[in-house]
Amino acid sequence: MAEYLAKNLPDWGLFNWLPESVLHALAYFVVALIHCILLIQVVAVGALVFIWLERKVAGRIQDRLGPTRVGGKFGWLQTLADGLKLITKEDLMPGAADEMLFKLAPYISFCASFAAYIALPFSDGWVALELNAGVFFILAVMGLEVFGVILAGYSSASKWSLFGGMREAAQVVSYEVPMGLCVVVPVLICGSMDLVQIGRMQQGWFTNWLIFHDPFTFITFWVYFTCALASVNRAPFDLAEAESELVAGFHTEYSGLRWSFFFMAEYGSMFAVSGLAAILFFGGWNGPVPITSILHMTHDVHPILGYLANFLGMLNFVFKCCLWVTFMIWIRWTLPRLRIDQVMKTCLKYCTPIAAVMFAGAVLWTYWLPGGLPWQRPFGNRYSVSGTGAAPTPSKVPSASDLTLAAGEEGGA
Amino acid sequence: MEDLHTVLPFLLGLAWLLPLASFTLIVLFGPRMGAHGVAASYLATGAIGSGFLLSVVALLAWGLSSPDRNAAMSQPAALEGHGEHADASGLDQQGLDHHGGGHHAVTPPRAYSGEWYTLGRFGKLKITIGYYIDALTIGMFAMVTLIATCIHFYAIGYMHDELHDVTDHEVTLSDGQHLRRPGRFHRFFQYMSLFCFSMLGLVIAGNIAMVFVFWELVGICSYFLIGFYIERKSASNAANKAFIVNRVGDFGMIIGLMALFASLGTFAFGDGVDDKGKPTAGIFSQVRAPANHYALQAPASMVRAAAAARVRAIVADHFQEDAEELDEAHLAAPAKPARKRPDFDKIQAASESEIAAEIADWREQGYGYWLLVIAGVGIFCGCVGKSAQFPLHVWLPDAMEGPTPVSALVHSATMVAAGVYLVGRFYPVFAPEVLLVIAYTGAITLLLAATIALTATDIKRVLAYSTVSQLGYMMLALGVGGWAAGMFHLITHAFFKSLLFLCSGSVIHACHTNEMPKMGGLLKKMPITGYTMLVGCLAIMGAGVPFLIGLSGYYSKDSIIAQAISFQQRNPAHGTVFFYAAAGGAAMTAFYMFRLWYMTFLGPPRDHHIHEHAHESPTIMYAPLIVLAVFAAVIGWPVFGVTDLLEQARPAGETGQGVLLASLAYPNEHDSHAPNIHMQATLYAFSTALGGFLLATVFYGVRWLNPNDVRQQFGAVYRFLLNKWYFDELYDAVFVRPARGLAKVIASFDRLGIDRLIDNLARWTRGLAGIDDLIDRYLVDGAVNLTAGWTYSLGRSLRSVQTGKLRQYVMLIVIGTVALTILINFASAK
Amino acid sequence: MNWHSFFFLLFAAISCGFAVMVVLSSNIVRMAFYLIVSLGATAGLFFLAGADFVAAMQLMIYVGGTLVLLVFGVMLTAQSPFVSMKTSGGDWILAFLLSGSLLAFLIPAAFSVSDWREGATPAVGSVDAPPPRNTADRLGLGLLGVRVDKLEDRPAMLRAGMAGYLLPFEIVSVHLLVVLVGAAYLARTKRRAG
Amino acid sequence: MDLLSQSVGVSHFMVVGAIMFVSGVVCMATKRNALGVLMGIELVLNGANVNFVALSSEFLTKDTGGGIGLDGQLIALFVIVLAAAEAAVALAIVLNFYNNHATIDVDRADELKG
Repeated sequence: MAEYLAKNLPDWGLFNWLPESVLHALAYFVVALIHCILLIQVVAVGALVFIWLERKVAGRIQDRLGPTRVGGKFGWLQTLADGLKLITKEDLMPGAADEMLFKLAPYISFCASFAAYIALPFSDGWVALELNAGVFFILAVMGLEVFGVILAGYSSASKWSLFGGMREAAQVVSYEVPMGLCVVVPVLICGSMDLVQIGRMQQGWFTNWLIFHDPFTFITFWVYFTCALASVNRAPFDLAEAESELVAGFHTEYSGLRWSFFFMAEYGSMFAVSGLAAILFFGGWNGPVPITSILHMTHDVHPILGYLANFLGMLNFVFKCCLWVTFMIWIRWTLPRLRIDQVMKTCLKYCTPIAAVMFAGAVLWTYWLPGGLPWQRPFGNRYSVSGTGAAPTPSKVPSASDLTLAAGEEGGA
Repeated sequence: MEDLHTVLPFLLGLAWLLPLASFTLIVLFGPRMGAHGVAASYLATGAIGSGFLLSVVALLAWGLSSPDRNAAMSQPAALEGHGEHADASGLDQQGLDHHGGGHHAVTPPRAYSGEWYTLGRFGKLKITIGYYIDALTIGMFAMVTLIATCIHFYAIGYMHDELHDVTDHEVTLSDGQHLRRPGRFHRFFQYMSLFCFSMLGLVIAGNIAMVFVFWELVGICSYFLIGFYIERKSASNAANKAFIVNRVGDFGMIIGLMALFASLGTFAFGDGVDDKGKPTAGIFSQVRAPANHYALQAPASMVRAAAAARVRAIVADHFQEDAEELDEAHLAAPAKPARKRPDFDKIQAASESEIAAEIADWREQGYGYWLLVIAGVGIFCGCVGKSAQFPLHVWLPDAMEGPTPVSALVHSATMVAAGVYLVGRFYPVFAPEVLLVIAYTGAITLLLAATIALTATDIKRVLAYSTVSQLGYMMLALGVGGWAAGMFHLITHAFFKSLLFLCSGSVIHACHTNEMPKMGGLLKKMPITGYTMLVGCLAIMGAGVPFLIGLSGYYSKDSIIAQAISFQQRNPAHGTVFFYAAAGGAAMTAFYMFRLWYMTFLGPPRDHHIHEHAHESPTIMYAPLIVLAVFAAVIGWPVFGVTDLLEQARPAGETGQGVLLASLAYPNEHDSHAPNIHMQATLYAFSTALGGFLLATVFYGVRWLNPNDVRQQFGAVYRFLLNKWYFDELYDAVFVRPARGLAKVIASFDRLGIDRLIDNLARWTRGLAGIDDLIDRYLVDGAVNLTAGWTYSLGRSLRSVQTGKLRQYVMLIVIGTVALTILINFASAK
Repeated sequence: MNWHSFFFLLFAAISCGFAVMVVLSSNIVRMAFYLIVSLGATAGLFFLAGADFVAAMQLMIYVGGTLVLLVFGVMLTAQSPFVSMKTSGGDWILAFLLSGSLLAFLIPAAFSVSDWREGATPAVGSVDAPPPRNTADRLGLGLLGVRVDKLEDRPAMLRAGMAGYLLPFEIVSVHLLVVLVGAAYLARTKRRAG
Repeated sequence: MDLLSQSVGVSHFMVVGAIMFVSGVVCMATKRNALGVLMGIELVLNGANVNFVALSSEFLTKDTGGGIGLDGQLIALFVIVLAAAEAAVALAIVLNFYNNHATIDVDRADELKG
């Protein structure tokens, strides 16, 4: 797309007065801008929808109606109204606060959860930046989110906030371990960390989804989901904002827009981890039935068809994400909150060992059943490393093109 | 039953190894077997009992298998050629033979020999675990296992004191207390098992080396068992005595063994095949070659070994000839190069052929015969030691220190009989002269022991001496050519003598004393023991209705005396001695046995205290008595065919003429079955026995005469006999004292000479060490300390640099880096 | 105008600037924050250098793990006396002298090699991005002992036994485990009786 | 605009690395707070890492051999991992020190001075 613009901008003629290099730069800039806008509105709109959804679900679970008035029957404009209210609210700051950090903290966590979207493919190839270490990138930037919380906790010069921040820090750092282990399992099976490729490898019927690849991945998913809950500190792991003990945890002192940013960050990262789950375990944008490939909706038949297929894929993906987000909301209003030591125990005594065992199990499974189960397509890029320990034959020197080729072969069922 | 030669070794080998297994188990887990190791006895008894069953099966197998010719020479990998040859010789031998039933003498006995396992091969020497099974082996197996089983049962009852802690009243410690020690029940049975294993191994042994090994094993077992009450000085002394005396005999045996091996190059009895499948002749078939109609003659190798000087001479002049013709060749044609070195192959061939030609008339000149005699005498020495013959008989009476079951099994029935058995086994190898030696030894022993037994008062010693004299009987029988007679007596004697010992054991068990003068009138108290012992006495004295029927002793003793008579007819000079010895021995046997019985069971109780406490033994003890009594009574009856069984094992060939003593001629044993000889033998035996019996009755039974008067009258003789002919004193004076004196001298030399030297050496070494120590302390340590001191001062001076300020260290690091960079730059600039 | 250089300058400025600010600031918490930013920017530099796996690692382990730990520690010990501890001016001057001299040696050294001055990316006005390289796979293979970038460097004979970074990898993993255990031991709360 | 137009080379990265390194050194040398020293160490390590990565990159050198190849990145990985370990231990030590001495001033940790 960027190349396309860069090629065609000059021809449009209204920027001819600019030097070529500037034009190229401009092209890239425009493309980047487009991507950012798209993603931001995904996050923002997502936040709006999910907050509304949460309130409705909470209401139903507690046998209430939830918001009903604003914006028609279902109160679907409720969140928007709240947002307007928040914007107009006065923005308070404690006197003893560390001003810079206090102001910075919300944006840090928002940026972190937003940056996760950069590498998150919404459909085949519909990704802002296709990183070949995408999985790790997403984990990494979402790990950064905790800084916002911690700094907020510290800088607002309040014991409650500090405790909240500390808990968050401890919790997130310790939960990154099992989460990383869980994420490694699909990566191991696919032999790639490129989310786009992982998605492509699960093309075809839903039996190709990694969660159904073998028992270990199945269990791994649930461990991953638990850890994800903890790392986005949703209930029952929301120790950082335990309103029963610490008034509101790390954002006790926050109000107005900054406060809302924290929430956007939270819902954004919920969506992000769900998306990661969808891609790693649920075939990403591939529906349970390969409609697009059955109908031959591919680029080489007609570009429009290709875009249509991608659009369908995106719908798939978003649907899956929403499913898991809803699931999180449901859990939040169902389970009681854990104590901090229980949280730690869950991480260190249960999640980590189980994840480790699953990892070993998956290794053995792929070792003994390289082709997967009979009805599955073989996964992964296998390099022909000759037994003498010598390097692969130069033709198989892994390069991105090479890999995509391999994935494509396996993908074309 | 064609494959007897696979069945028998299996059965007997199993019977042989079972006791070993039980021994091992008891050694490992003995004390933990049941309460105080009581289960050990069941294990041992079970092992030997099943051994008995196995050997009975073997016996039946043997009996049922018709003695056909193919089995006759059935060495493993049946050497057809050899076998047929044997047949041929056997057949024409029959043609020549004119004694009735003489074909026993010429057909080689059925024997199955082979090897189980080869222990090692050192050049020509090949040590194997092999078997040589013939009728004799099987008979011995049955006898030994049966008696051993009975005695095991008996011992379970007899040794029950050992189940708990024992207070040994015969051992007084320094503090005047009696010794208290834990019971050794399981150990007793462990020794018994080991003994059974060794004894059976000795019987089944297939080569003389193996015989020797098990010979020593039974020796050590008897050592252990005699010294079972090791705390008693007398017991340990007796054990040592038995062991040492046996060594004397074994020394002779080793000589004989080596003589045989050195000249014949094999240990094996029977023929076999070597690794290349070539048939190898065993000792027997070498000494009595089938080609030679199984007549005794010195084998070629023996002759050659004896005539080494002649052989050397022959080879020498062959070399001479070779050298001469070499010179001639050189003179004849100096031009063409003659061969430099003598042609060894030619020489060897020539000399071999000449020697082969010579061998025959060397044998005529008597070469090698001496070797044969030496071998025979040497092996007989071993037998003398083991079965307590005349010069070495002293250990057996003392061996009675052991528990009575041991005396019954080891020192009457089996082990001491092993000597006789070996003589019987080696019978083919013995030259007439050797047999004469054996006969004389037997005769002397017979009389000697019998006379001593007349006066002994210790019930077990009486039996011991009677054992010795009975063994003398057997030796005598063998010596006068009565192979079957000797073996027969060996078997019968085993039964009734073990019976007698067990009875005496139960008496001792009841009275807690060995002294007959303290007993008497026990027949009421312990009838079963009494009557079974009566059976034993009758059996040993050879009671029976002449020409009709009798107890087992009747048959065996008759055949011995008959053989003596037939020997006397051939050569009166020696014969008379042997005949009178046999007859007198028979009389004395009857006398002392009944003296024993009367003094023990009849008459008024001499010691009332003992008489009160006397009681019949428990069932487990008197049941074996009954069994043995039955066997002792009937085993001799022809229907059981013990003699026929033995006849099947009779060595082939005549004993023949003496060579060194030309006058010495041995009759065929079957001559003694001639009616006239047999009749007078029976009469003699019966009358002598009867005489002895009546005399004993007169003295001790009805007590018309008082033995004390006789004692007064022949005081000197009595004392002489009472002190056992002063043999112990004699040996003490002749061997022990001088040995001790020599030891003293050597010890003093040791102390004065060698110890001094060593002390001085030590002193010098110590001085040297002192100097070293100085060097060490001042030179080495000094240097080390100096270094340490320097290091220390350096450290002190550097201490102040360690300020413990982290940031200062960082600065220093940076400074160092910068300085290094500068230096490197300048260095590279140049 | 060249985005590559532009982003390099951007990230370089951020990382260096914040590194310097770490030095200059005296408030320990701020220092931690500046450090985070600086290291994040370094990760960006790694992306630019084409080592995106390393970059992701930097973000995940370093920024996400190590620095969180650090901040954690800061907060545990962040009491008013320790939040800002002044250092004597003499130390400052000395340190700056030394480090200045060090810098004065390092910078010329950086430019001393001519090959290093110019990058491989074509200069002004190129639109084609550098060829996408899958560093993750190559690193993985490298850790397993297959050096896809130096296939032909070694003779085949040596290639056979080539274990690459497998052993160091294992050693490091064990070392990590030991460190975790040891840290847990050191930092455990001492339960004093009474 | 020269820097913008000219393509970036290893040297530029190295300058960044050098600056980070030196500031890390200064940090170590001047901070009295133990955690400050720790941060200095992190900075130093990162300076080194920058150099490694730069040298292992294909884009930054003219010779297409790509400098030291993957070794740089691998070593950088190891450095990162070990830095994590080092941070964990150092933090534990600091906390212990804080528990025992109620301070984290490195200048006070000189009980073992000569």
